Amino acid sequence: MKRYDLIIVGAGPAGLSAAVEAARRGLAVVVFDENEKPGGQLFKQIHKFFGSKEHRAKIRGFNIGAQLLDEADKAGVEVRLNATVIGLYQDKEIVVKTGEKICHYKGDAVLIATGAAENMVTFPGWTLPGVIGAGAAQTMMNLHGVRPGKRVLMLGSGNVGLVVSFQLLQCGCEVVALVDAAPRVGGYGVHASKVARTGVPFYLSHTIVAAEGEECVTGVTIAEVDSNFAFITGTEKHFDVDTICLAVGLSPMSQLLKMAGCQMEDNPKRGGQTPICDALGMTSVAGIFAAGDVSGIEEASSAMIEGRMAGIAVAHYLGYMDLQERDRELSALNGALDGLRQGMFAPKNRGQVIEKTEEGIAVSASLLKKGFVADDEIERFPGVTHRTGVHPVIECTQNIPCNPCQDTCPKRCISIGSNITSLPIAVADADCINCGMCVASCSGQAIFLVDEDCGDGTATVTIPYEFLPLPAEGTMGVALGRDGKRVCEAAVVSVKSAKAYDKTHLLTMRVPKAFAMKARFFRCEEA
Amino acid sequence: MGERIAEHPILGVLEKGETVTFTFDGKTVEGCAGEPIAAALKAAGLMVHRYTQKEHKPRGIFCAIGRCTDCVMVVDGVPNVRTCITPLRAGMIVQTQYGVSAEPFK
Amino acid sequence: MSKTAEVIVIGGGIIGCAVSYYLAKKGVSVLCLEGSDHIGNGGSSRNGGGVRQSGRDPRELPLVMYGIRHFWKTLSEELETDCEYHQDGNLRLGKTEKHREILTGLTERAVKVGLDVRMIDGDEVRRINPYLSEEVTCASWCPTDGHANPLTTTLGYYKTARKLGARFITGEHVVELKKIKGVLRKVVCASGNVYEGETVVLAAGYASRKIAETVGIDIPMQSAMLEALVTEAQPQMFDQMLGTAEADFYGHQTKHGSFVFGGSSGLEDFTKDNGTPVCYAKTAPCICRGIIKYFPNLADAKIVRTWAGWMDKCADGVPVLGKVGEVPGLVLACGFTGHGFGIAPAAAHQLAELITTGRTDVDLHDLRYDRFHAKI
Amino acid sequence: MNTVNDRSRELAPFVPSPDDDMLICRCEEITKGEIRKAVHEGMWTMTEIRRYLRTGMGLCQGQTCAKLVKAIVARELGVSPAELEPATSRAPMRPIEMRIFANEANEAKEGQDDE
Repeated sequence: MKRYDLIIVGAGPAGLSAAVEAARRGLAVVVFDENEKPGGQLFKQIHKFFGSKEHRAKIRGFNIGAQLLDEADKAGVEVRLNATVIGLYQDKEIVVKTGEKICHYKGDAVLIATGAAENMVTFPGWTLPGVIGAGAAQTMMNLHGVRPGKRVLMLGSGNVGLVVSFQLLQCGCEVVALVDAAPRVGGYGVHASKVARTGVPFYLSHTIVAAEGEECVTGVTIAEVDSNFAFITGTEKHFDVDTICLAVGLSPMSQLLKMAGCQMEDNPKRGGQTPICDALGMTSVAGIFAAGDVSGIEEASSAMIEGRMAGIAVAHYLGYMDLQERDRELSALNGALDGLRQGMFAPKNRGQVIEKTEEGIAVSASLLKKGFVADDEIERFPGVTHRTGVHPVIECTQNIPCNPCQDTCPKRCISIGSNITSLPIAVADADCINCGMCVASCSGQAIFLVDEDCGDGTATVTIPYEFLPLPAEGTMGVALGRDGKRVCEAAVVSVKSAKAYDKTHLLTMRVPKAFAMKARFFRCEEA
Repeated sequence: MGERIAEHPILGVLEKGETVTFTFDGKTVEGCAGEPIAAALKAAGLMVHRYTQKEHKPRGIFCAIGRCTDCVMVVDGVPNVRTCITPLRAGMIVQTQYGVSAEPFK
Repeated sequence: MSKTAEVIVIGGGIIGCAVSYYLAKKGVSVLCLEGSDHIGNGGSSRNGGGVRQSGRDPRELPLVMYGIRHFWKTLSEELETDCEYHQDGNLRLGKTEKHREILTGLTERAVKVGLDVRMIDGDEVRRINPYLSEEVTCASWCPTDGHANPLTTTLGYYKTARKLGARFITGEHVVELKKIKGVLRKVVCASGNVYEGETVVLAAGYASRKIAETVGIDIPMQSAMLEALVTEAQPQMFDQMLGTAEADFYGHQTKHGSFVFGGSSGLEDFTKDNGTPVCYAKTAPCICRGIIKYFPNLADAKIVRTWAGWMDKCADGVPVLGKVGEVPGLVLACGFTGHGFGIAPAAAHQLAELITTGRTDVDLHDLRYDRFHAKI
Repeated sequence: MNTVNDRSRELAPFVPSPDDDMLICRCEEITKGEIRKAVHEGMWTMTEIRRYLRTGMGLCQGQTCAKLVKAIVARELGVSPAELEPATSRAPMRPIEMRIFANEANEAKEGQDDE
């Protein structure tokens, strides 16, 4: 039987990262993935990632996927696609379907990095064609180039629901509402804000009463729920939609581990059925490891680090690395992982209501309830200051592990400090040169360059813009506020595109100066 | 093919396979070679892939990654083919699945 | 809660559940202890669902024939559960001269006991089941055989017994039997719980051997791991139960439309496990090759699930049933050797009769514990 | 680890619910009401529910409904879903054609892609 040092199941962020680390240390590594393309969900992620440099921050997910593949290739990893793992049997034997046959392989070590599967929620009509998972929407639009629908209602305000809503908008779908039964937006506020400012209404404490349609979805009714998630009669709202998108969380896809006899536990903090692992990611079955979402739902950034740690742990387990080297490497990676697990959205804070930032500033109530920071709340955050001339306005109001804005500004106008989750501060005495790098590098699209008073009664606001068609200079339209509602007329004065901006265009609009701190999006339409 | 994204602000123009034809319930439909059958059907505006065995209810794409098996159809005579992960080839015969066959319910 | 009952049943498989049911129906207080967390978690939920008389040893044939006559046809109604019983015959298939000899011998012996079974040739086999390949050259045909759903039947017995007041405790792993003043009375569990009854029915599959050992009874059996698999639902094809001369392949199409097939890789007696019965990587492919030889047009059908189960393989291939003289109060019901499902209603019913009246309708003499002797 | 579980423990009485006709297992078309009723008939583990009703036994093998079924059963039993062990995971992880499952490639040769 063909034997490898390390067999990895799943060519997503965790699996590929582990493969690279292990192969670089001389292990014979194979990665099996059932999909036609490697990268797991990375290739469906078209937004820029959070974190810092070591987490590949501000790089778009699919580009990270390409980087990982390239690294895997250079390290000599064998990546087998369209290779469906049928089972993980005793003695670390796996059976893989490739093409018209099955093959048996054994690994001295096996790493399961199969990721997660989407959770579902039921309501009358949930089986109708047109009700789809958020992952399905991403797959259709970002991999296959087909719009999932024309008019979409999104259920779920976690990061997946928010990110996919934005992606739907980017590919030309209309998102009629973003709905969540929870009383607060679950995902990053910056993700919510970039959706809200385009005009998508948020309905928190609401959920779906029923999907309508005989053969497929033609409409949906939502209603408000009380604290026991019971519908409040009289609050029903109806939308004509052809698609209902469900983004109600993920569960580890851990069936292979269970089949192999690994001890499992149902851990709500990890998102469901996960293997009980030691500090190195080894399960109760010697030589079987787990990394990434399969061992606990987190972001792809953490999965990549977990994968690297698993690769190193396996290299040591199989004698390709000594203990000191392993511990040195692991300690560095632990630091990186720890960085990602800080802040309001850290796994340890899951399910908790956080009312104040680390700096002691009250979190925006409007952000949690409606998806945007209200005009009268924004001023209290340290990234929002007023100066003459063009300066960055950083509307980053929650402690999340992310700092590219600090690194990217050549003039040190933005400071986060050594604590990666601190809110960015607009540095008072720094000189902004209007280069736009902060706007383009903010993964949350939360930085704007504002000249509050151009001297002629107008102001200019530069916003990140990732939609088509790209308005030309001189285009007249309307400026939308953070809430997505019309603020004033606006004229596009410049559109900057640069390789360094990585597909984020910088659209500068001129608005009456009274609206400098209100106008945050541009819509091309007759004023 | 109004459902297709001609140009994407981030992804640009997607590279797709050549345009091929196949039949869906006897009608000729166009799609791109190599894309999932389900993507081609979606681009052509088709929603219902099958009707269930017990309740005869319509189903379509749900997970789009081969897990939920809701999108199965009869393809070239074989029932229960997961159309969301089965690449389209020219000349495929794709049929709505009723229960476990292409035979409509009486 | 009380830890005493007139009868303590050890083993919550189909035998234990059915004994509990028939006893509870007679108003006897019953307490059934299942070692695993699930009712019917052993062979009862892992077998191929055959409800078959043909191919059996003449010693157990009268009992299973009694069961077909008296219980199976009305079982769904009685248990308020769809047991999916089909009585559409059993084809026991042969491909070689050796197979024909085996089948002819089985058939002749069964006919002597009064079973309606006969040898047929390949053409007649294909008239009954047109999907079978030309490789099949003969078969024994028993029209009163059939199949049922072992999962719902087992849980149906449990459900109805429970409704009649039988008490079931799962996760209660029996470690010891204890005599009090020469009579079996106590059942000791790993949890520390001790149960007491006037009669103890031991129906714990292969685990019965270790439990019986604690009162000095040794049942000559070994465990062997068998595997089976199920396909996706297919259009309706046939209703017969199928087996082979060498019992290395069996199966049927279920009401659901899926096919359940079991088969042998030849390594069953030597398999290992990790605490639960686990599939071998090589067995399911072997079963698939077997199926395709018999049914070439099932080659495209997809397998959705495979599983393994231990059978309690008795030294002479038939179960050990009835009271044990050396240990008053002990009733054995184990060693079913992989064909305990079809016979379960009859075996359980007769044991309930034995416990309550001291008599049985079917003579169980040939199945008693003291039948085992050295060969010379 | 097995847990001693007395199946004669009284559950709260079965009360029909307006959403009992909600489909839970998409493949096998099993409703919430059927699942709830099965619990009251004594099916207290995910494994028993699955064997009794076929939830999670369809083409997708419970990948869609497992968590939903678990929540319903837990609620009926008055326990937390985390206390219920999911049903066993079994190969194949994805449906596989018999002719392919039967076709084991020759392992003796190096370069396992050969035929």
